[in-house]
Amino acid sequence: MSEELVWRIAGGSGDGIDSTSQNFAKALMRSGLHVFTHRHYPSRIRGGHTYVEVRASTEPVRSRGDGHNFLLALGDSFARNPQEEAYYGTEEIKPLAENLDDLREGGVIVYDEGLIDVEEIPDFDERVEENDWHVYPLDLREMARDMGREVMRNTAGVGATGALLEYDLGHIEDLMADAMSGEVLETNLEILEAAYQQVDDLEFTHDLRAPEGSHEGEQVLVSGSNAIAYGALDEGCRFIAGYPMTPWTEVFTLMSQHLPEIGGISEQVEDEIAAAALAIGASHAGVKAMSGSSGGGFALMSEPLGLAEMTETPVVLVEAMRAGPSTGMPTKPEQGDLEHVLYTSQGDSNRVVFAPGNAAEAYEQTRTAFELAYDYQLPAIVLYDQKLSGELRTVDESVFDREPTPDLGSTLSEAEIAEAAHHASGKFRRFKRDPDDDGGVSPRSIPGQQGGRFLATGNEHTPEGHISEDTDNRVAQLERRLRKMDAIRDELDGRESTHQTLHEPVEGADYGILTFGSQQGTVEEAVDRLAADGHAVKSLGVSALMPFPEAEVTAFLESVDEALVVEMNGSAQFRGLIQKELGRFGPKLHSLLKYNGNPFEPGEVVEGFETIIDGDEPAPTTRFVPAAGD
Amino acid sequence: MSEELVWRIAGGSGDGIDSTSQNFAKALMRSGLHVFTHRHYPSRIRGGHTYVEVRASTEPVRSRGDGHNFLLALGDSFARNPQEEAYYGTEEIKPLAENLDDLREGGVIVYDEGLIDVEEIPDFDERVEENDWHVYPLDLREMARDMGREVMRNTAGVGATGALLEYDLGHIEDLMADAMSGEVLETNLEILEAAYQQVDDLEFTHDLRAPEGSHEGEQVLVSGSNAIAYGALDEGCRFIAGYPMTPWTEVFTLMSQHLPEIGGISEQVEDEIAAAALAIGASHAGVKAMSGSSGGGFALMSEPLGLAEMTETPVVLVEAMRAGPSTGMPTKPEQGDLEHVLYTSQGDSNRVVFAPGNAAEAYEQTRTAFELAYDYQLPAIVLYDQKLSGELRTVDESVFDREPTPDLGSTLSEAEIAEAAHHASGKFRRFKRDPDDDGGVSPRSIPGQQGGRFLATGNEHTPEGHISEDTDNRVAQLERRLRKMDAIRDELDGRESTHQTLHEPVEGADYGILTFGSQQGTVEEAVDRLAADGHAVKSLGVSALMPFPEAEVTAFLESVDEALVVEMNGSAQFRGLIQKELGRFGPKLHSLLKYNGNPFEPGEVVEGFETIIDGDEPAPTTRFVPAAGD
Amino acid sequence: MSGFNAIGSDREVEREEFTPGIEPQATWCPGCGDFGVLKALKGAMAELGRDPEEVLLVTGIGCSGKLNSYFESYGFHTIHGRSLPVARAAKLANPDLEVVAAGGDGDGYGIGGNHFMHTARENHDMTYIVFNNEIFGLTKGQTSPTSPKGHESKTQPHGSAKSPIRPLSLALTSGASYVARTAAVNPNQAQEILVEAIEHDGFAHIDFLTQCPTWNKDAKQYVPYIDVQQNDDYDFDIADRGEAAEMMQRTERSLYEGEVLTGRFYHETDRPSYGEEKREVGEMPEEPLAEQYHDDDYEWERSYDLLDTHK
Amino acid sequence: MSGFNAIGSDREVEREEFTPGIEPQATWCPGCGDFGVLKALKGAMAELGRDPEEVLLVTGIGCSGKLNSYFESYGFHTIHGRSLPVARAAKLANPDLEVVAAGGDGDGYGIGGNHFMHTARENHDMTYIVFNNEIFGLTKGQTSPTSPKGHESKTQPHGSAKSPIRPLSLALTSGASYVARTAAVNPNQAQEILVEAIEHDGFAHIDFLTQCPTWNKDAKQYVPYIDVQQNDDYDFDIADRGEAAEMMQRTERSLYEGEVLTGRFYHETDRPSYGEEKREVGEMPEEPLAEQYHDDDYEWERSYDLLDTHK
Ligand SMILES: Cc1ncc(C[n+]2csc(CCOP(=O)(O)OP(=O)(O)O)c2C)c(N)n1
Ligand SMILES: Cc1ncc(C[n+]2csc(CCOP(=O)(O)OP(=O)(O)O)c2C)c(N)n1
Ligand code: SF4
Ligand code: SF4
Ligand SMILES: [Mg+2]
Ligand SMILES: [Mg+2]
Repeated sequence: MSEELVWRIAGGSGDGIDSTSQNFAKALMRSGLHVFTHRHYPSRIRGGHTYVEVRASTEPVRSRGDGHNFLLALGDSFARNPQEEAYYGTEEIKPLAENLDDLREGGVIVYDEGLIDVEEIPDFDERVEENDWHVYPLDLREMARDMGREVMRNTAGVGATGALLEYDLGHIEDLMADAMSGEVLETNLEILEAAYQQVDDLEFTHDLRAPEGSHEGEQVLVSGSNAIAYGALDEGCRFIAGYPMTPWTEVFTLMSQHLPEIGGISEQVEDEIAAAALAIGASHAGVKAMSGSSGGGFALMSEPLGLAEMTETPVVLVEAMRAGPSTGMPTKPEQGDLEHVLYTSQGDSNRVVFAPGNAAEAYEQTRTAFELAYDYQLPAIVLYDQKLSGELRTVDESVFDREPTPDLGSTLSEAEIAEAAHHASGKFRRFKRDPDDDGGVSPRSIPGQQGGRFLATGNEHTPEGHISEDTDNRVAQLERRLRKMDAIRDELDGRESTHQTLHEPVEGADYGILTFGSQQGTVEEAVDRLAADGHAVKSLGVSALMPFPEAEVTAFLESVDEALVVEMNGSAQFRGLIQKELGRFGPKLHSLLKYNGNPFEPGEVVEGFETIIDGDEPAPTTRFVPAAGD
Repeated sequence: MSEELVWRIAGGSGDGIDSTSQNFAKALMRSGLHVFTHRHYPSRIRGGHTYVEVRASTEPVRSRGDGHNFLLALGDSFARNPQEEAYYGTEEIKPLAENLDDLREGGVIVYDEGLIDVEEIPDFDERVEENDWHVYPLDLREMARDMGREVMRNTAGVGATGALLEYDLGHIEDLMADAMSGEVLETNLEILEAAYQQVDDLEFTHDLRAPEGSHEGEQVLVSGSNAIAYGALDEGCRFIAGYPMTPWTEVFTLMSQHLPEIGGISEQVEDEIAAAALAIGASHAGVKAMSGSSGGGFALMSEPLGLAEMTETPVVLVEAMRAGPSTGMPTKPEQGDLEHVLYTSQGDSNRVVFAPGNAAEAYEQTRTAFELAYDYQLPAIVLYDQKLSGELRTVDESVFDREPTPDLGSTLSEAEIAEAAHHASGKFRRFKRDPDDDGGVSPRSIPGQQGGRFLATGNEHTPEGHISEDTDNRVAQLERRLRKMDAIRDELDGRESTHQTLHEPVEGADYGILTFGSQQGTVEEAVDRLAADGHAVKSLGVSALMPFPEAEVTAFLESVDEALVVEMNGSAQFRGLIQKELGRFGPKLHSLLKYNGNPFEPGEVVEGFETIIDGDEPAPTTRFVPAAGD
Repeated sequence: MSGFNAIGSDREVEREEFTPGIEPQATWCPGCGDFGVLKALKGAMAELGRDPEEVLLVTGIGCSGKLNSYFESYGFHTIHGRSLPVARAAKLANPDLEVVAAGGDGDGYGIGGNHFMHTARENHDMTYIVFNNEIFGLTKGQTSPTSPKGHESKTQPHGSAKSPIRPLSLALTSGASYVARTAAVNPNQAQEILVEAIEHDGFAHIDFLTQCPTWNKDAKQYVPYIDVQQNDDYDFDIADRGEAAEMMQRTERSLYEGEVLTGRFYHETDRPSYGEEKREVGEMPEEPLAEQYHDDDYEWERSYDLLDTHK
Repeated sequence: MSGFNAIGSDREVEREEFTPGIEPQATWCPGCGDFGVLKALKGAMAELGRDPEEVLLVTGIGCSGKLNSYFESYGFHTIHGRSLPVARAAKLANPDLEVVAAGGDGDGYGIGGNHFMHTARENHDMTYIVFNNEIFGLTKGQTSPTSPKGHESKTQPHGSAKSPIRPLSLALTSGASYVARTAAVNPNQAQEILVEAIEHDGFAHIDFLTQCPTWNKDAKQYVPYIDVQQNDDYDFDIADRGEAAEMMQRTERSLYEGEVLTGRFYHETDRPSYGEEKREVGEMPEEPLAEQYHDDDYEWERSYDLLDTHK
């Protein structure tokens, strides 16, 4: 762990914490390190405690760490005044006070003494002593005000950080030069330099320094949202309709910025029902289209989602989970929408659902979602969460070095339509009950194509699309649609690389950890630690949720004696899914749940696992639910 | 079976088939018989083939039968003209042609020869011969026209039925006198009489006669929708908001007719989002309130449903399933919305779901739904389907002889509020994190009550309702809410009569059949037949779906070697639920699915069961899915 | 070469080409006003020489929503209240399509009211026909947003306490650039108005009075009707928002007093359609988006070339 | 005896009674117009002598939706766009409550537009405050339905191609019986208008201009504003629908030209509220429904006595 820096910058929202941390992360990447960030912020525009953690290491990092080892506590310019009876307490000191619990022993603290009074923090000095923290109070606000404007105190903080870590400021200066110009740039550079100098003159008591590393290939710093947007663009998606909602807004915004530039269309509409309906309408008219939302916004898409299933209109929806139910905690991650996304909308589900485990998978699986949606003519959903959405990490640039695949899947050209089956009246048999190809897919036509006219309807329908309640037709159509799910499962099973990620640092592990989506990296890190401690444990990160990878999960579960299912919700939805799909293994499946608004830390998974082995207590932030019948 | 009449009346929709059959059913009830009806109709206002089956027996009947033994085929006044290329074929003959497949050997046919030409029905005479059918062609239209108006031909058909069954017309005449008056009544009575006489003069070749029976207690003829509405009224529900949708409209209409009369309010609003939101608003303001819908309408309630969960606002929603996905087959029953209703809306589900098995259970469970919703402050859903909604059956009047229970559950009076916990500012601790009572319920106040003010919000919140993202508060509130589910399960488990119906005609059965909701009676009849055939089989009809009755279902499944799960959908959702909840038994659970738009007939369940035992083929209208690993 | 050769063929089209071989006879009740819409639409499309395969008819759910079962073209029978968002996206995706949306008064002014308002304000280039029978037909006769106050139905047994909405005024206030009312009993006017609406470059809203003899028996059959353009008593300028507004109010009120006023109420010719506005600001390509997928020469950008900002 | 003794106490109320001890300081950004609404509402309720516990303040989601976190009364912070259906049902359930609904322009005119239209048409007796900052505040500055055409935001990088909606005209067309616009920068007028709106028996809609210095920096701060009642240039009769309509159109237009017109635009005094209409036809009890549950003498009917029709 000595080769790792976990730098946390804390302040009020609206104080520029985000962009400052992003620059610092990028600078570290440019210095040859692997970087991973974790954002924590309140549902409030100005003020309210927020932080970003930047973890940097010479080795690849796939998770936040357990706590941090460097805290830069800025002031909160929008803190509410303390007042008796007010439940929000002294907000001004939160950037320091709220971040001490997670600070590792021997960690470094820099705080803005211009804004934060440590006297107000109970037992501050005792805690510093106890934990061997190294504290550097600096009047950052003053430094910034002296040379420029108060808001530039973040820059002073970064300068101080550089000095304390003996980290060269070159990359940071370059990045500043990219983002600003003129007087603003100059003043910032001055402040940066001055802070560095001032701190450099101090006597250091700590050992922590910025690690030094180098990359094998060129790296890019991307978030899950970037990756989803890029996956969509590379698959030829040129239409998005949406309505803002945290955290889905990130993908929507990225697409809205890119699409007009490359000849596509983005529509911000009146609500999410309309958003989904527009995506369906655009897809029907022959464009690769997407929409998406979070929680309540996705709930509003339930009915259109079913329309896409019944009319076999390809569409990709992304769902960015946040803590629920209802409005919940809008800026906090959770994995509580799993069942909702799998089953919402009346009738049997007929959709694809992927939950990528990291940015590279988000790119890859968004592409696969489009591919399957357009090949099999159904909605495909990319389910992720506030964590994956915003976390930046270094990814090999080569991951994106792929050709675009803009084709429309199982769509016919006019020439092919002319050859295809028609009703005597000339109507195209868009929904053949027994298409020749396997997989239940009946190729489609697009309005405006000659000879392709048909009726799309949410009612049960004949091959030409006309409404029908004939029992034989019903059975044939429903079975054909459901058959597509089996075909997709087969297709995915047959691929070289699956959507499940097995992590097995030691051979012959007889304990397993299962998780889905964004917790994959954290679990893997925990597995590594457990393996290092001599535990025979391996993990499976599941991304394909519907159709469910029965064979893979069965094989994994058969190979272990007991397994821990790690997920961020209160009712063990993913464990429930495994049990539902496989109908057994319940007696070997323990759950480790977390739902306090923060994602798992690797240490919590380690402790949760030890509960099975040693009967220890799990971390107090998590809940352990033993297997039934144990 | 000789003591059973299954009379089917068929014609065009809009031709009064419904009311005619209802009268006939009631007459049979008045004659001392047990009656059960089954409706089949298209999603079309006028024309389109429709029928109603009235099954009457000296013994209690809990299902439709296998086919019918008396067919009254009227004309379809709105039939489309046959025309080349038209896919709808000769609609005029459908009332006869479409109902022959289900007519039992030796059955009786009366058809309107004024409108139906049997020449157009392929192999009609051969089929009659082969099946030993007894055919009485009558010009019913002519009879009606002669004495009154053409539309009164239904009456002529009933008169003919009476004569052929040697059934005294007295009750029918009484019922007509209740419904009509003046000239219309007179003409109808004349036609009835004339038809009776005319047919009475014919030579009968059939043996079938109306059975004769008598009831122990007074009977009433009620549908599932009647029962749900009565359950709601008796629990003190005085507010309903809704938007029409088949088949939910029936409950909505009944409530809209009753409520104003007894001092309540019904609101037809702009859409289902509003409908659910109104019910929540009314409940918040201290009224027992409900809403409901079917398929797509319920999908629109997803987001408000979550709001009720998070704000702990009691509300009862009913969901009337029809064949999906999307608009599907609006007038056809299916049980495909199970997963949707259990899981729709983001975040962990926190709701009660009951699926009653028959009218008496619908009454009972609607009451329980209100009771639990108001005691535990959460949404409770009554999940039923187009079949249960419209089927009329004789029920002991005593079932409804219960006192109303209008109390508001865990709601405080002003005096109690004064004693209860408050924040220093005077705000009521509406959402205490650790209420003294068990079960996680924190008693509520109602706007306008002195000392009870609080904030209800869909965001995570403090005990007073203020928005909070504090991790400890989050964990405490979420766990309290989830705890309510366990408390409800315990409460239901502890009751004398459970919501599950075990049917065990022979002791020590080692085969089981499981079903949920409206298929219960059909499965029980199948079990009786199988038992009569020497099979050691029993059934469990499950009504409590959430919280799931783990103990009961586990005990049932442990007691059998293999089980068949019978349900009306394509993806075995109920079997999936069992597997999810219990995490085992998958290897003993076979599925029998039906999704052609018609409910199961007992014979289909018998055949499906025999597939397990003898490896026979299931009925072609159903799909058998063997247990995994078999 | 276009991927959509049915578009813009500009040939002579017979009205019977719009009659589907599969369901030539509609299942609407005898005497239903919906037949009138079907007839007028077939007539209008033939008059305009539209090829059935360049037309996309998007409907909602209701008796009215079955229109595209009986009209031969590309069709999308969507869900209740959502025809407009589906239709307008199709138009954005392929502006060369002739897009018509249609549905009932419940569908369009009830559950779909918000889409009506927002689609009108955006002035999408399409035609929207609302079958206004003042009732929910398909669900068997409940009060609709245009049912008159006092209207009795199964869900409003004592008569509706609600004032009806004002469909024409709402369209105008929201931003529709062509607003008309016609009636099924007036097939010639209906066809003329449909032709104008389809030709209009912007959002054209037609409130189409369609009698429902089954559930709205006591309601007027919309006769006698008055064409406000044909009658000297009504003198107003359909290009003037203020005058149009006043005339609409009067028309809406008088319907419930038994006077059926029909005709054109508003026509704004210089307002750019949404597609034009969007192209103008550079948020929509010149070539129809749908054509890109059939254009072998089209250069598809890839994300790899956008990675600079991440380095 | 009533079960709701906070209602109708008619005592002297201090405005500070409406300040919650839990969150006395709002978390809105410095300079946010939302503070103005809070202040005016506290003032109005105190002026009217309403007890905090007879008030139900129902909000949507947005910065604006947090109003009831900072206003002491019974509160219901619902979901985005749905404050009106929740609020109007509460009013039907207990007409003695003082019901106020509030939310943002996105909340009320965007996603909640249909409820706005239908609640206005039904003329529910309540007050509806729309915080119109011409932006989505809470989600960080996207274009809203009242953002001016050309407005640039992250989701509309080239400027919005959409014309804004007309909030006052929509309220009027839909059926609101009291319509006003005020501004956060004008606290006296705001309080006066709120008092009138609360006292009005019917649906009172207030379009409340609330500047958002964080995301709508370049937009005007709504100064200088003109009170149309105070200024001789604007002479119209707020009881006349036609004159009101014309004045509203002008007001809506001029806002985007930099002229901020505020004041009362429409006031219809004789239109019965929905509750009155519903009682009139016999579809609503005289006694508040909510009181029945606290009335020990109330006779609860039971279904057993309704079974005759089933025999
Ligand atoms: C979400 C949803 N809610 C309700 C329904 C049921 N429904 C079908 S059509 C209809 C209304 C029909 O009235 P209208 O739109 O006026 O059409 P009409 O039948 O009169 O032509 C309703 C409520 C539905 N299909 N979907
Ligand atoms: C169904 C749904 N969609 C989207 C959101 C996200 N959301 C929260 S507030 C808001 C809009 C805020 O704008 P406005 O209503 O004008 O309120 P303001 O913040 O400006 O006061 C949005 C889109 C949500 N909470 N729920
Ligand atoms: S119910 Fe009314 S609207 Fe529907 S088809 Fe019949 S007449 Fe037409
Ligand atoms: S973002 Fe705008 S509307 Fe929201 S609190 Fe800040 S200034 Fe006010
Ligand atoms: Mg209608
Ligand atoms: Mg706003």
